[in-house]
Amino acid sequence: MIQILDPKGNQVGTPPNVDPKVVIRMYRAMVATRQFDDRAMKLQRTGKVGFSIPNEGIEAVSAGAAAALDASKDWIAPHYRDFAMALFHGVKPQEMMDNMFGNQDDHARGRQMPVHFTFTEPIRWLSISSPLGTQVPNAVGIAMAMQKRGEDGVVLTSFGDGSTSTSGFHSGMNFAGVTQAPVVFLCQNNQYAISCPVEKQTASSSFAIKGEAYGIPGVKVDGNDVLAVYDAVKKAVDRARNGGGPTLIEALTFRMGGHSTSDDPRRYIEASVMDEWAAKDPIARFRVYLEREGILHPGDADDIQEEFAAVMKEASEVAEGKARPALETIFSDTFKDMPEHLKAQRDWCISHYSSRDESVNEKGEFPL
Amino acid sequence: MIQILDPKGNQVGTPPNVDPKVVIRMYRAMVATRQFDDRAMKLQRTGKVGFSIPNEGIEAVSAGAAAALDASKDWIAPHYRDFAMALFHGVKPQEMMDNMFGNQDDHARGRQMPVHFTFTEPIRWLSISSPLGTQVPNAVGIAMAMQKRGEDGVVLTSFGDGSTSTSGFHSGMNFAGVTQAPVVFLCQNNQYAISCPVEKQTASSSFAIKGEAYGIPGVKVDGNDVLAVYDAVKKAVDRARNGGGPTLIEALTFRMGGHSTSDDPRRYIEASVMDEWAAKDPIARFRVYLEREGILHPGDADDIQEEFAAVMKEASEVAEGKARPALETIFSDTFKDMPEHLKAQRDWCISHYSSRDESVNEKGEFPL
Amino acid sequence: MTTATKTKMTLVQAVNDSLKCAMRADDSVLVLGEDVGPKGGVFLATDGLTAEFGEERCFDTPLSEDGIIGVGIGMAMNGMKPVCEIQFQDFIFPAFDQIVSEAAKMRYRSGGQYTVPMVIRTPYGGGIRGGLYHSQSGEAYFCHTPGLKVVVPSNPYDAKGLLAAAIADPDPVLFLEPKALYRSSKMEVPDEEYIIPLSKVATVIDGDELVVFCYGAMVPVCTKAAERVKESRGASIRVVDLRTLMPLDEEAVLDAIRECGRVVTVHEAPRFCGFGAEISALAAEHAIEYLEAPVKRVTGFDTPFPNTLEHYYMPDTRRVVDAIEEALDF
Amino acid sequence: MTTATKTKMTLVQAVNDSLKCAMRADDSVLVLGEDVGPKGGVFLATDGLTAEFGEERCFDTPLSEDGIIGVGIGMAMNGMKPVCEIQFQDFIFPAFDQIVSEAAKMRYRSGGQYTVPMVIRTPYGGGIRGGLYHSQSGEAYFCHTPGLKVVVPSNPYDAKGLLAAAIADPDPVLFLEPKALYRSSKMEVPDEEYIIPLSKVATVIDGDELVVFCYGAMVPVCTKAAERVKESRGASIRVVDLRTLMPLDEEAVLDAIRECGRVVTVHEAPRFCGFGAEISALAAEHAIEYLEAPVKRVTGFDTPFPNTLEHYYMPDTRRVVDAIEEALDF
Ligand SMILES: Cc1ncc(C[n+]2csc(CCOP(=O)(O)OP(=O)(O)O)c2C)c(N)n1
Ligand SMILES: Cc1ncc(C[n+]2csc(CCOP(=O)(O)OP(=O)(O)O)c2C)c(N)n1
Ligand SMILES: [Mg+2]
Ligand SMILES: [Mg+2]
Repeated sequence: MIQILDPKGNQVGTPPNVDPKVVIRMYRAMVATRQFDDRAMKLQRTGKVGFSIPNEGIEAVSAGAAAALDASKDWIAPHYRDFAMALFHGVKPQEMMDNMFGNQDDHARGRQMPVHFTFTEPIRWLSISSPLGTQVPNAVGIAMAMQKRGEDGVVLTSFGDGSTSTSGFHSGMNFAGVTQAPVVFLCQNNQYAISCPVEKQTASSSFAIKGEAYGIPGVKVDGNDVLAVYDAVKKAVDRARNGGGPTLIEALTFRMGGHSTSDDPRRYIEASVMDEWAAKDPIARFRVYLEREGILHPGDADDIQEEFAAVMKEASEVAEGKARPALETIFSDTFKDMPEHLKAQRDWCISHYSSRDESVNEKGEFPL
Repeated sequence: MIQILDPKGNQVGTPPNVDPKVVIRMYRAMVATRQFDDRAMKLQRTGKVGFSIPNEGIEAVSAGAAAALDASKDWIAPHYRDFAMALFHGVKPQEMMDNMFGNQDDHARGRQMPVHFTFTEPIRWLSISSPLGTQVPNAVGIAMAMQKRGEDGVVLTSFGDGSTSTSGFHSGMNFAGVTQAPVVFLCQNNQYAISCPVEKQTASSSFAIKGEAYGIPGVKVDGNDVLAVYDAVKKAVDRARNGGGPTLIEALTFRMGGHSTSDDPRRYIEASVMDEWAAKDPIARFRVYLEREGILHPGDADDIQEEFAAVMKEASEVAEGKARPALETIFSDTFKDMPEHLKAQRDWCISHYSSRDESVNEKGEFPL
Repeated sequence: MTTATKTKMTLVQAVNDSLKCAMRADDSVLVLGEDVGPKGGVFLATDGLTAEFGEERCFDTPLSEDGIIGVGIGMAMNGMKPVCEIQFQDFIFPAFDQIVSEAAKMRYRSGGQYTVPMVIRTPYGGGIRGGLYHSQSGEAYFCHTPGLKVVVPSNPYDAKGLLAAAIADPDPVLFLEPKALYRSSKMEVPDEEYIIPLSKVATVIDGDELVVFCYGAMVPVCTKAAERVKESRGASIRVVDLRTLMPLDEEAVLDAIRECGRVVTVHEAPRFCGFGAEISALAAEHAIEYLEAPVKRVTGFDTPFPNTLEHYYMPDTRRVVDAIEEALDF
Repeated sequence: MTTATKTKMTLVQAVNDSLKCAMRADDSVLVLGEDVGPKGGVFLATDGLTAEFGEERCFDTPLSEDGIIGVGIGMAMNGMKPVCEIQFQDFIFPAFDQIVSEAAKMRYRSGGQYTVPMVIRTPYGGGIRGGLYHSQSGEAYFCHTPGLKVVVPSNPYDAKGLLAAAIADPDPVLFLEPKALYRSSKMEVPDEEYIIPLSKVATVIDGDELVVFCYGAMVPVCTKAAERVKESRGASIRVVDLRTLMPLDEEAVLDAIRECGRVVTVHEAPRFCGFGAEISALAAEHAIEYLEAPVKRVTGFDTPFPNTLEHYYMPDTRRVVDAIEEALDF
């Protein structure tokens, strides 16, 4: 397993050659993610949003991987637990909060659950789907299109340990092996799929080794070590960009809380395991390194945290204040041009709800 | 790659310790299969049956594997190109021919295409489905049931090289790895999926290595060497029976003709490749060995071939002479008890067709 | 059953109770799926099963619906009674091939030599802010697939008895649980096992001027609508809970249509080629001379399922009331 | 088009010709699937494409429908126009999740930021002794899935023009080819590219006493039936080839129903929740006052598809004639 920083922040490998500005961006994206999480949790606890997916513990995987991409030509086909990829590339927290509330400015126009982001700018980010693993062959197709046009873009697709059991993982990896499409497969092994631990998920000796089944090289990195993740993904991206084909990277990490804001991990994870991993926090470790290297100065880390706490708070307040999407959005985007039967349903719907003297009962709580 | 007999029939490995009576049964099953094929091809060419799947070149894989099973407790969840498994265990050619004609004695009651066999006796043989790979998780489930009841049966499931790309292969292997169910996975690598060669099917270095992705040991054998196949499958069956878990076996072989009676392989396979493999015929090789060992005496091989040519001819003539299934069979077996709407449709159907003064136009040809 | 004790429980508790009764009565009943073990399922439908029956009989699986159904079929063929949970009905599609090609056709294609006595339980429908992928109602797909049975309970009592019937059934049954009703109310449910036969509708409210056909989470919506129309104009509206969609109790459906002459069908799924179309088609084919008004459908729209506006997408009492009144006033 | 040259060709040749025209006109059009390359497809629908356009543009894939559609979606999202072949419609089910969850919902869930302009071509239907798994007609599944278009040609001319329209369409289109008609007859087809707009029915025979709705392989069956009834009793039967099932030209369908007053719908798929139910439902909801007879469906039975007896399972001319006469005599 590749490691550059150990859990205490000691350097145990050679750091990648990367601009300190980028290193800071990684750190900032990780902290921003944790602050986003924190805000989302509060919103869920106060009933303002129905659901969120905590990234706590995983931030290094997403930030390190995102930093290896060139936003001008690469695509991300992400897992849902990848907020730091968006934040690293400069997606605005406001855009993400608009999705959390499903308001009129939400890119998904209030049609998706929270955390199902979609972006085209500043990097192409495949609209997240709830069914797991489906993004994997989609990512390969995106890469095949680049390959056929002779472009040098790369697609990064990520997914959880549990998602490796889906047919999407199997078909996507297999097509990529055969076509040598420029894809990097990033398995975010956080050791659980909701309550299912990895040993009930697969009997393989690692996730990286699954590449063997598809002729795709596999690499295992410490997923709580952002520099190790960056290093591994950067090498894989460079290889793919130069026609060297796909790579599977397993980033070993841990979900430091519930699967979602509705999940209680104490039902199925021992407290001692939670404690053990709390000591391996990817942000704390990175901070030690950055301060030691003088990239962060005393006080900087706290400032960054406060900065993002404020940003997320404000973004959520703004998002909360925005109107919901128009009724019309139930119908638009089903097809490019609205067919007659949908026009008729839309007209009926608008006239029904705007004329009726009785409000709509909007209760409903997400259980998971 | 495990080999006991080389293509010329020379002994290059240690033959398994197996009763000569069983050895002869393997040979007979292989010859019977080839004669069945020959008859089926004639039937298809003369328009008497619509379709068949030739086994030519593959017979050793099926016969060797079948011989490793105990019919009293094991199950077969076969590939369609596995006639020798049925014939080895004593399924009557008549039963198979009845399926080819879809007549009233067909176990599938004329509902399936030819070669979609189903048997419960003398060995449980999972009814063949056309969609590829689906039998793999089904086989694992059958084995899990045995495991839960503490029985010591084993399930042998086979499938083609192409079928390893299906989601059934992926989910079945993965569940077996996790549950350690008593299953033997047999990949009949005949190097083509219809016209698709293995290098377009997967970039993995072999099919056996795919086991790594599931924590299942993989073994590669010469699939044209019936003793090698027997040896490998027997070891895997014994291991599974003793609680040692599943094994993936890749049997390297070659389809010595078209995919089916409707396929012309010359569109996509070089003549030189066909010739090369003709020299590796599994029956010829086995015969040399058996004659050298004195298990077959001069003349025996020809007698066996004639015997089965006659058996298959007769079976096909008998099958051809049997009536088609009754109209009622369109409806029965949809559910155990026929629901009202189906009774009504059945009654309508029988009364319609028995009273109408116009016959039914029955043309229709299978293209593949 | 008269002396039997009863417990007040929610629909999801009734499902849980039914599973426990079946597992106690029959060792071959197994429960499998994602998170059904120690966690007890994301809705707690399988809560306590692993504790009571062990991991052998209630177990977590890898994240593969294709595998869950694929191995379920194998176990069912070999003497077991698997009850497979699909975490949300929206995630059944990776298993569509196993369900449609294997479970549904096994008996037919093997001439009855192999059978698949399996239950697939899954929560379906909207109302929990689940958006496109945690809200869908796919019953029409499965009703159109010969060889499957499709059952949808609408209250705790039915949930327990219908699930018992599904488990006892010799053929594959898809058991769709209305997640919006999982905890919406409690009802007295007998503690002992009992069976409500499949393919029998329940008349929730009797009436003879118009019949509303519904199932699952739409039953309370329609019941309320019928009551409101009764109050507002004294009309006698019958509400029929279909309960089993396939094989449908067509005779009961047609009797109700003939007796009432006016028909409204209500479901959450999109309208086009939805289950309501079949009811309309039965009416138009077998009872046309009794029809006194257009046969109406109150359904989800022909779009994917939205999130923020889900309650504008789903039929509600007022929409059903309007449809009833339009049909009455025709 | 008046001066254009024409060639006599079969339906499958027209498909092939349409693919060639589209690939010549637009470099982004790609063809992928099992055996579509050097073999030219098991029905030869892609014959010669790899030879003319190279392996980059017409290529064989691994044996995974999930992968074919999954990568097709990705290519479509990134500027390509993939035409995916599923070897038989019966084998589309492993890709059901990708089609229903991804292709159909991508535009909606991304607020129009990502789109899937993809075509899925696949042969469907019976009549070739294919048994349970090489004969199915799954159109109802896809018509019930918002976000997909579903097109079914019934003759070579339409096949070429409708496939061109499907390829030009900005949304995912399922193009169901009636394999029983692949080589059943030839027709003059213009050599140059032309488009037949989607969502427009074709009136094959005009008439005003009864309308028969059909599509694909049932069109010639229904045409013959209408002619026979015309001959035998002089009745004026209209035959409407629906051509696009989703989005359906509902106005044209309802006009025909209102003008004729009697309706028969014909398809090969099972009846229950089949496409015919939607036609009946439209009639019963929007044209009930025009209906003069029960709305009839002539369909496959509600069982899996048999083999030896397939011609007793599928609607044939005589069955359609009988239904027409019953409706006329009502
Ligand atoms: C096809 C499918 N099945 C089930 C689910 C329900 N579900 C949501 S998240 C999840 C676990 C995912 O585990 P993993 O891939 O390891 O990702 P993680 O949540 O650990 O990041 C499950 C089962 C789903 N979304 N899609
Ligand atoms: C799911 C599915 N897709 C496509 C097909 C059509 N088909 C039938 S056989 C075949 C090739 C199978 O190749 P392989 O698994 O290697 O078996 P072989 O025929 O070589 O024995 C294909 C694509 C099918 N039967 N099922
Ligand atoms: Mg995980
Ligand atoms: Mg093969």
